[in-house]
Amino acid sequence: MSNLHTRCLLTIVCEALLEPRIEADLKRLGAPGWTATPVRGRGEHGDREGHWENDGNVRLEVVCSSERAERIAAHLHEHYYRDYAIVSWLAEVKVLRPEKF
Amino acid sequence: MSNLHTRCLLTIVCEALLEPRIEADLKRLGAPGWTATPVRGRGEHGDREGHWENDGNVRLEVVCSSERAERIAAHLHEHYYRDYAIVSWLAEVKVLRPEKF
Amino acid sequence: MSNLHTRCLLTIVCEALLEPRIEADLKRLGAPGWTATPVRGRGEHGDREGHWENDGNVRLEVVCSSERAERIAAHLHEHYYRDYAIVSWLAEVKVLRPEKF
Amino acid sequence: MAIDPVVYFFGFGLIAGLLRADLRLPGPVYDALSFLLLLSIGLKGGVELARHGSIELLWQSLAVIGMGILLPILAFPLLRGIGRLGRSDAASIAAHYGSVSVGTFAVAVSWLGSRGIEFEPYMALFVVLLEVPAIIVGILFARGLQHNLDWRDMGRELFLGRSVLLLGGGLVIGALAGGEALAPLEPVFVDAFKGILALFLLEMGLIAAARLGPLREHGLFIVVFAILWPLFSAIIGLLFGLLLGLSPGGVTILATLAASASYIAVPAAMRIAVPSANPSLSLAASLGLTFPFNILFGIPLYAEVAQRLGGG
Amino acid sequence: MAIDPVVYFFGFGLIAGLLRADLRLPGPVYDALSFLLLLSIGLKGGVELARHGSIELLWQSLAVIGMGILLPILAFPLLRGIGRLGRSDAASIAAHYGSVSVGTFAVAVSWLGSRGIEFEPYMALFVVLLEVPAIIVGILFARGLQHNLDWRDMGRELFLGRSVLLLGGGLVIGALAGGEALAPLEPVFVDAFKGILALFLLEMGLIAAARLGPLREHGLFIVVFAILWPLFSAIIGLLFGLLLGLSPGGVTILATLAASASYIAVPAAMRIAVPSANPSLSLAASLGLTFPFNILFGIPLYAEVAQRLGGG
Amino acid sequence: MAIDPVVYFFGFGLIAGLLRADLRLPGPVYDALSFLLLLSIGLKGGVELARHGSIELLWQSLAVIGMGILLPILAFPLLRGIGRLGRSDAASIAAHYGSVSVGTFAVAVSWLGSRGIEFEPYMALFVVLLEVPAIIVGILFARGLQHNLDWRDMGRELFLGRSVLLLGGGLVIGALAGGEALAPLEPVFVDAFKGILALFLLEMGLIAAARLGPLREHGLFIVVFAILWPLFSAIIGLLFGLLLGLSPGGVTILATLAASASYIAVPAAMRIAVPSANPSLSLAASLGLTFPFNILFGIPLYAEVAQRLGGG
Ligand SMILES: Nc1ncnc2c1ncn2[C@@H]1O[C@H](COP(=O)(O)O)[C@@H](O)[C@H]1O
Ligand SMILES: Nc1ncnc2c1ncn2[C@@H]1O[C@H](COP(=O)(O)O)[C@@H](O)[C@H]1O
Ligand SMILES: Nc1ncnc2c1ncn2[C@@H]1O[C@H](COP(=O)(O)O)[C@@H](O)[C@H]1O
Ligand code: NA
Ligand code: NA
Ligand code: NA
Repeated sequence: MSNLHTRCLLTIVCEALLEPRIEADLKRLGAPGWTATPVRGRGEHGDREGHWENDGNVRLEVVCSSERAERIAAHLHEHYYRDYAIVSWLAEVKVLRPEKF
Repeated sequence: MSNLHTRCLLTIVCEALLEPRIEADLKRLGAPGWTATPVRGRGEHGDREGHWENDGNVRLEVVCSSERAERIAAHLHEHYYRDYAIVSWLAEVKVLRPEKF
Repeated sequence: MSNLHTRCLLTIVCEALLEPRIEADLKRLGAPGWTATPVRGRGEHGDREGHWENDGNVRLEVVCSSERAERIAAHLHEHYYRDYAIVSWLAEVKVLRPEKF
Repeated sequence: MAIDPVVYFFGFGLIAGLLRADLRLPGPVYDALSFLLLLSIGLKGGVELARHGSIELLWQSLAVIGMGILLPILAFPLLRGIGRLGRSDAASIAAHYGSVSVGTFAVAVSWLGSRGIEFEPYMALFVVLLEVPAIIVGILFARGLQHNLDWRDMGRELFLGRSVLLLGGGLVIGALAGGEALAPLEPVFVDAFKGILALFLLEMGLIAAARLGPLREHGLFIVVFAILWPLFSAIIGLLFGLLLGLSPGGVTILATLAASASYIAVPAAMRIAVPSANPSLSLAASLGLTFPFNILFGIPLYAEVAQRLGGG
Repeated sequence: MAIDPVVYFFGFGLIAGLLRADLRLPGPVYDALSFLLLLSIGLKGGVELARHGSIELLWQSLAVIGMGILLPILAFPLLRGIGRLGRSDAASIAAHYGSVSVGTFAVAVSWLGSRGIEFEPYMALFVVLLEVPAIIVGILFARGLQHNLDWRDMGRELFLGRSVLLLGGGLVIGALAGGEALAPLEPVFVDAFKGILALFLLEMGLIAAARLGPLREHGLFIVVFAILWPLFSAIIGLLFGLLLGLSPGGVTILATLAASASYIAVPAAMRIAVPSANPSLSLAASLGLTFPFNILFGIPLYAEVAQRLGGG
Repeated sequence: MAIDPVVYFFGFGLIAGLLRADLRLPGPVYDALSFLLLLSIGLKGGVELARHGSIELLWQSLAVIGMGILLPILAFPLLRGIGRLGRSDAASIAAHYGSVSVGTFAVAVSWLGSRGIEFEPYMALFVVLLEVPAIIVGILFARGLQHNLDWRDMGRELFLGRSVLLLGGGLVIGALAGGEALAPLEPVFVDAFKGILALFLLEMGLIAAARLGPLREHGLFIVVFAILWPLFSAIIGLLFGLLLGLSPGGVTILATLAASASYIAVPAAMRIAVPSANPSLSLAASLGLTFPFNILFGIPLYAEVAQRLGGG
């Protein structure tokens, strides 16, 4: 389809406790929207099973321009990567409504 | 690996209420399968926190040929984008079993 | 951004019952971590609605090198594809910390 | 007499919500609470229905359905004319206010119960009967007799919806089994009722608080409507109650039902049948204002008037 | 006497399910209900076990385990020979029907209780004992004594499974603590039992309805088997009950256990140990047909026969 | 007298967890249990507060807050000096142990109740008062009076946290409504309390078991601290209780509160305010060791001493 436009999908997985703070960051950094999913996981910080209070992760997805996505990723890197259980990755996606993202 | 085949991953995030209708559409439009996740989110239509009746979103993922994915995306655009909280995006993926998707 | 590194995102969707076994496989095959989400879905094996005991699916995401991802995918293909409800796909992603994945 | 304690729970939720405190119970728990409330109300109503059912009830039922048709017909022109709302929004709000809120009904029952005021015990039947008619009227207002609406599908949606089905199923089981056979189930469906209602209201307080924000965007008319309309429709409910020869308690409940606005079944139905209506507008009114208003002020008021007029 | 009201809830769920109405409780709530049922049954059994336990019980237990081994051994050749099923499917179904359904047990207990029919109160022990043997027999039928099955892993899966552990843990706690000390816990574990069972059965009705569809694909044999086998295995249960000198109530329960088919523990175990068996086939039979059949018709029938034969 | 049966549930969970059996209730159910426990404790405390509240209580409250400040001040140098822990970890652990565990409090209440030992019924107030002070002290130890911590935000976090709010809201509702008006809510908030506590402890057993693993990595000091510190802080609690003229039951509870370590509110607050502290270290100690220790051995011990010293 010719009317597909390239954007960037930024996926963040972090401890659930961080969600309000990172969502505030997303807002401030101009993310046009996001989708959040409660998830479990395993990584350097061990098992995060989510069976009780704050013991789980959340997965945040943001579709936006790649500049913005990289700026957000860099911000997360600077503020959270040292002390918190958090990973993120970027991927190229296509959308129909370029003005929305 | 030489036996990887290119397909398209269509991700749809929409208000939970639409799920049965969009799944019926997916079936009709020949999606070979899909995966659904209850999610929360934020966008133009405000916070969709999913704390009570129909107040959440659902995330549907379909792996299929890119023609089919684009046809489905166009169908959604036509029928739901005006009135409902819904976004979608497409991405390139690789699969092992081309006949399945 | 120049400091982005290419990695592979392997997504697996399988019946929930398999989760412990596949996670053990992931560990053995050297996955640096993973994220798990309870999901529902539909495919060849019919509806998997997750309303009761073991009747749902789980979605596992692993970010790692593409060689490792392909090795894991091949392992799953060999051991589970015949008898179980399971699909998987691979996608290219970018990460900031190459040493972590 | 003091405030019904379940109302304190609502107030607690409302305050916590306004302070943006996170007291939310997880979605599945909210679902279980509302599931239990609906089923409990149905069961109790069904037991009483089997005990007290009579031919008179048939006429009463028809009259109540008539009220459910009348209310949105009265509200729609008001919303269009004075409120200057678009066709879809006016139709949707009319449907919300013509239908009923089961939560409000439960608080009214609890309120009367804690004061020892008697009422016709089969009123749960009226709740079921009032759910759907206003939705149909609302859809007709919005779309006329268009042929592109799949009424068969819509009918399924309406009559097989969660609240109609749980109330209805409870009524049938209650009537079939009878009170004696159901006695061993009472710890869950009867004794626990008020505690469950308290938890449910705590949650509803949090949800209502979140709905007060959007209200500001929608202008003054909707705020005034959300408070004055219940007072007006309560009078209609009172009149119907008196005409049907209900006891003062029964009149109070019918007035409360008339004054209450749906915030669960109708929003879902409207979203599908009238997608161009703004769901946040109608929900802000019904849940952010009318629900708290009825619970905190409406019910005592309607009861006062009903008892003065000496229904029955 | 009338139908046990919990059965109405099952019927309600079944009808709602066939109408494709969405009455599903969220997964976590379903899990909590079944968790509570298992623990409650275990606790109650444990209290009684400590009170009535005797050396005789040891022999009874061994006999019951024997029954759990015998039933799949009888079912397997039937499924292979007459049913013409593949090795894996026959073995899997034999395991399902050799094991037991805790939900069916709970309904039998409720049924006897509401009729005031006494039974040996430690029957919960037999439920635990019957869960696992048939699974092992089934795995052996499917795989022989192959060495590539990790029996240590499988053992963990079997004996540390949710239902064995909750029933077993409940039995131990009940026996250790005794009835008096557990009295303050009764509102949750005893008084609420029937209400929780009703909610659970409502859900099981919905789930059973969803399993009736696939049944059509699997042909007539499995339908006939799912109805006739319980009648046959109930007779075996009756005979064991009589031989063990149980009361008519106890005989009824043992017959019900024999007639019941697992739909939780066994499907999970078979999926891991015998992956080539079709899980939808065995579940359609055990959950779509045998469970409703036992609940609606089987239990009253077994009780009738048990009382005629005057067990005890 | 025998062990309180709720403790068996904890033991059951602990053993199941060590065997890696999957008995976990889903997250939402765990949340609902802890929600109910907090609210129930608050409500009951509030009713008693309104009944027994006096000016004396004000002084007692101030003294209790003082204890909440004193405990982390005593613990911090110990953790730094003998334990050789980093500043952040020492501060975080001091905050955990200076604050309280509501679960431990509930077990103490249950323990005294099942023995018929009286205690000041408004102790729930002290739980709320002890939650926050130690957290503030801990943050100050970790960060000094740095200006880059947003104290306004932190205050919200602390005083609008789930447990403070549910306990506090319960206290207020209980006091406003009074025991009589709340009677219809008792099946859920009072009668069910011990059953819900049992289920909660079963889960806590599983969670505690999962925390015992990491403990090994953290060395001997933390193990010793997690056992000996409670004994020491219990003495401080005892002394405060005696000075405040509490009854032996009340002294027992204050000692238990002093000996208990937070595993819910404090971890969350520390994660935000002192992110460099290792959350698994403090949780392994408070949840993996101190919680079981207090429940299994501490409470009976503190009660014994309190009764010997004949508080009151
Ligand atoms: N390689 C990975 N692929 C996917 N998810 C990961 C990966 N590594 C970590 N995660 C997720 O990120 C969370 C935090 O990671 P960590 O900081 O490594 O403990 C984990 O609990 C997982 O949910
Ligand atoms: N930029 C975005 N990235 C990811 N998800 C989004 C984005 N915008 C919207 N969404 C999701 O789509 C839903 C509907 O979006 P909207 O129609 O913009 O309100 C939101 O509730 C989010 O879950
Ligand atoms: N084309 C697809 N796209 C996305 N998810 C799929 C697709 N096909 C199957 N799935 C998921 O994988 C599970 C197993 O697939 P199957 O083995 O085809 O039944 C399904 O229940 C879905 O959750
Ligand atoms: Na109304
Ligand atoms: Na059986
Ligand atoms: Na303490």
